Amino acid sequence: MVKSVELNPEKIRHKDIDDAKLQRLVEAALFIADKPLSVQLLKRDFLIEYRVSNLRIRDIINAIQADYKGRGVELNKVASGYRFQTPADLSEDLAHLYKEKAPKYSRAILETLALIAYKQPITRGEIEDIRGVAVSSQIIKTLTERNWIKTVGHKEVPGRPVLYASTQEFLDYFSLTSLDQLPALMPMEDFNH
Amino acid sequence: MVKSVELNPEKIRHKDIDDAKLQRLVEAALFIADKPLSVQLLKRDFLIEYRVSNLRIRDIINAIQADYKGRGVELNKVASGYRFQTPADLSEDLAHLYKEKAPKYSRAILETLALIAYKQPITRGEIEDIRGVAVSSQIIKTLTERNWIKTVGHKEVPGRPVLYASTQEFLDYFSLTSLDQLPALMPMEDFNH
Amino acid sequence: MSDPSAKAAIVTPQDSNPTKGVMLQQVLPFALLRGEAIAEKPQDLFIPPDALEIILEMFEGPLDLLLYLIRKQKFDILDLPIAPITTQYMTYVDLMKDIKLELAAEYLVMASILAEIKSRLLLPKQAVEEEEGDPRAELVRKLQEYEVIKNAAENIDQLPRIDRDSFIASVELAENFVPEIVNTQVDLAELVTALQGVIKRTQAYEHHHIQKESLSTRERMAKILATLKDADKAQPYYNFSDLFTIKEGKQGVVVTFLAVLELIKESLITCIQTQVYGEIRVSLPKS
Repeated sequence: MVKSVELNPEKIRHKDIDDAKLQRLVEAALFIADKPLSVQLLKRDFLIEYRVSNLRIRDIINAIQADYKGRGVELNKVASGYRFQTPADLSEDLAHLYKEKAPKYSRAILETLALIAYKQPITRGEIEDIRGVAVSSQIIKTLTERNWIKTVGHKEVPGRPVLYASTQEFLDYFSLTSLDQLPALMPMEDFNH
Repeated sequence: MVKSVELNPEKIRHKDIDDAKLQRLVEAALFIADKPLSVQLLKRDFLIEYRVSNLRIRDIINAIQADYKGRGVELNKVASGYRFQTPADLSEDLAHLYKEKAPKYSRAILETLALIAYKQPITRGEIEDIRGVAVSSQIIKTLTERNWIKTVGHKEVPGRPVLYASTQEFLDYFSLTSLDQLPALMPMEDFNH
Repeated sequence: MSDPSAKAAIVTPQDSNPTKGVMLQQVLPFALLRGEAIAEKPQDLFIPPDALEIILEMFEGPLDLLLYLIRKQKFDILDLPIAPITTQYMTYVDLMKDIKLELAAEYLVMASILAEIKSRLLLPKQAVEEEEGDPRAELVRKLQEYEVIKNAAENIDQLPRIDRDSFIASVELAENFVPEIVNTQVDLAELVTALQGVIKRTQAYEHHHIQKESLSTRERMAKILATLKDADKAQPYYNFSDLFTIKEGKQGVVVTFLAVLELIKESLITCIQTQVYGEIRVSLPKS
């Protein structure tokens, strides 16, 4: 039952607590708190009835930290106190739980991708010439991270711009076995010239 | 940099994982999940890249349960899976901080809930018949919003009234694994006349 | 009507078990009725000495009230003394009406059921039993059934609860955690639409066609460049003949050849022949 602990002054810091119980209580508090807990907060919110020194709480926290070394969670000190966190090396495996939808691709991205697919190998400058607007680095980055485009060399013109081409993943994604399976476009300017 | 982790079919269940790493991963997953995790969910959401059997996951869970015996939190099995929660003997020390979080439920709500839990599937009319009073829509709404009851069909009688049953969340909330863990009903004496 | 002194003795609504009503001493009025204190307890009536309206509001309905009366006076539920129970029940119902408590219709229905059972019990015993057995049977069954549920509800209330008896542990994710990004889905048609958009904007409707051959050539161009790029580190050139795959047949050879020509034309590769009729070395242009 929930005790409404309108703690009267006599009940504050009057009880003794052994190390084992103190460790369990601190561990539980750290796990159920929705924010990092400092020694002061632990003492005020979870241990108000007990006679414990800050030093003892700190020792207990050290003991818990040692206990959780190399496990699935670890006790870390952050600016406002201590909190349990997953270790950094598990992040990649845990990523599967939280899925975020990437934003829909803009027209600029789709046009760039289409030009690279149909006119490869092609430089950024050539894409910009055709589209009539600058191609942002973010677009190239997005398509590169998606593994849909890659660089295949440099064009031997002043500045030696990078040449882009589509990748095998690009073909796989669209279930194509080769580029000539891309839908033929009807009236089409020859962009090369 | 945001890494896009696009799982292509080849990446599913292709990696081996040793027991130590598996235990760390399952432990972390259970702590960060916002609901109890079943073996199936663990496998589907967290261990998708690994080749692991249900039996092995179950063994790992048992090992974690043993590890946490007598500590500040324990790994409990509830209806929809496993979750870490504080042991009963610490509740008094922890409760005063959270007392306002636990709502109190009226007798009308508890009796309606009891009827649905013990006599499911049951119609509103049948509940009213046993309780001898009308069941307000507010009661059904409260129980539905808490995800404790759900409709499971219609009774094939005139008016086709909705049939209610209890949910896994109901069992989870009361830390039960199945309906047969509900307290036994008091025996009814025979009216022998 | 409600006297503050009576209110003081009220059982709080949270303390919802009416059986907790304590029998008070005669000093206090046992109830307030029409503003008058009733100091004496009627002979065969048990009414808790606490403020009536609050107590009455606590009943979950007629069955709950009846059960309360039965249990309080230790009546045998299986041998229900209908006459006194009816009298007491009616007193309560009258009290509820008197204090203008909103009386659920169910209470009046129950009152008529009780009256009916009572009247049937007054009939010669034999006649009744031959017809349909004990007239109390149905009521007793209902009371028992309700009591089972009332008890079950009390048990559920005692079960350990999250945030009351147990708290769920949770931990934060590591700082380097990044959620899995579900990539945007793109349709091939979107790609075509995008390209057609570009074409329209260029406003150059010279009726050129992208032909399958030229696409194949451009694909091969990209492939050759990629091959040469990989080769660049280990060996600065590729033999011209190594660019061809015999298995592709005549068409493949033609495509590769066209690709090489186009690459030379666009200065994307250089070809060097070190001796007459010797192997042609193809490489990326030196910067």
